[in-house]
Amino acid sequence: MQINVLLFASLRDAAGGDVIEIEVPEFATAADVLSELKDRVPESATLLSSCRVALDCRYVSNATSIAGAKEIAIIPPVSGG
Amino acid sequence: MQINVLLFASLRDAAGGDVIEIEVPEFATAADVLSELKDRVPESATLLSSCRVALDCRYVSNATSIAGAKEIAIIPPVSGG
Amino acid sequence: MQRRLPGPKKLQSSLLSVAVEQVPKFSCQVCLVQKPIDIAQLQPLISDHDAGAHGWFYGVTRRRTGDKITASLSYQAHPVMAEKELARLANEAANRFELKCIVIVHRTGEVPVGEASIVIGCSSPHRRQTFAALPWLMDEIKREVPIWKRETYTDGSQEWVHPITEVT
Amino acid sequence: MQRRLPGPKKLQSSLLSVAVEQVPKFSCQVCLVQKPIDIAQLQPLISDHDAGAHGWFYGVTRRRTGDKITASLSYQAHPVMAEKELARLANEAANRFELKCIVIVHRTGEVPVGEASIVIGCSSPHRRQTFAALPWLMDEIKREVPIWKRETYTDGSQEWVHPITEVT
Repeated sequence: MQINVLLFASLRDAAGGDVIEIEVPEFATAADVLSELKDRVPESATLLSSCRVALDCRYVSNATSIAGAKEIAIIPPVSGG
Repeated sequence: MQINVLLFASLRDAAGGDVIEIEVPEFATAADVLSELKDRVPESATLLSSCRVALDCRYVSNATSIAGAKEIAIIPPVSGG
Repeated sequence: MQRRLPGPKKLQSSLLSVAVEQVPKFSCQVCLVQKPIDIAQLQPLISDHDAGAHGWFYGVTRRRTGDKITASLSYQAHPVMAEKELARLANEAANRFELKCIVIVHRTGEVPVGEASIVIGCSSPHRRQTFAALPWLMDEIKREVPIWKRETYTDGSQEWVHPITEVT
Repeated sequence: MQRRLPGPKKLQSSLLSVAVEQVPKFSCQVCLVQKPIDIAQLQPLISDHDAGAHGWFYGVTRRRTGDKITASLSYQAHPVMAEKELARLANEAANRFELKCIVIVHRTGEVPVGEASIVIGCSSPHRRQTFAALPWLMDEIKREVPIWKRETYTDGSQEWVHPITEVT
């Protein structure tokens, strides 16, 4: 299925946009999303290994299913403060 | 010899003034000053055991001679901040 | 501008037998802003007659990092999630350190040298609680809140800062 | 109102072989005041382009101490010695924690509930230094600086506070 994924910071710059549409299996997990993004944005593969996934503004583990999520965001290591 | 000693906080209240004139031996130490004050302000004897002496705005040990000091102050346990 | 959060729900539900007036009360307010943080406006937000200790931390854009000279910083956020995470951390700090009030403001967009990107204020009955809460909050914010910093150096180069951490 | 102190003399004399521009520089300002502490006026005193962390602590008259309700506090000082001790501690903190700037203001006389008796601000390149300096300074000030607090409770009773400590 097709899903939209929100991107931030250097990942957004590398992908050239704040959202990317990707194709994932029907029962995809957060790990599947990261894996597909490594293929689509290969120059960010290393960074993606350090990214977390947030579903509807909550961090989830890589094993979590994305089913039912209204918003999927990739959170690179943060540097606020 | 006669010396003037500065008093503060509850010691000042007990002595009824911010300075007290006391008589001490010629080669008196800080300990001698505290000792004489215990006689002169007996209701503060316990507090005086916890007081430090400052000569010219510096804390000194009880064994220090007061000779040459321009100002002698008794510093009860402090509670600023 | 401020987001006023509900009280400590977890505490309330686990202390049902306690009279309502004995449940600890605190005020938590967090927000993101896109202009200079108005510090004077924040002061009254942490006042409480039973709080003898008020502490503030300001994170300010620094000119020098190692050998490099910073011209400016720019912060990008996932704004909704960032405010949610700030609110979660503020509530956790209030519970953990028995704070009376807490306010956290993070600025996004360009933050020139000498200006604050983050301001945290909190108040507590005694100073130990405030002194423990502020470093804890800064550590957590730098680990959990989806906000990113981009350095622009005086040589014109730019880089996003992504401290490499273990994925949880 | 402010007392600007000389640089770190001890460091300078023990580092004579170091070029002058490498000697750490910092700004220390301390004073006693007899009216409300003007916090807005103090903010610029700790600004420094290489200080990414600014921390402030306010000690505020609290309404409740244990079961007693405080109507007001009054502070008495040995003013000359108190400023000397504050300056000594400020300089020691600046050296010990590598601070860029430090300011300490202590109010004397009556300090009503909700108003600050002491304000300490400091700045440093990174936040760890500021977070370490503030609690250290408060502990030292409460031990060393000749200032005394008198509680006036709502029942009209008054007492000087003299925490019993070992005599050094």
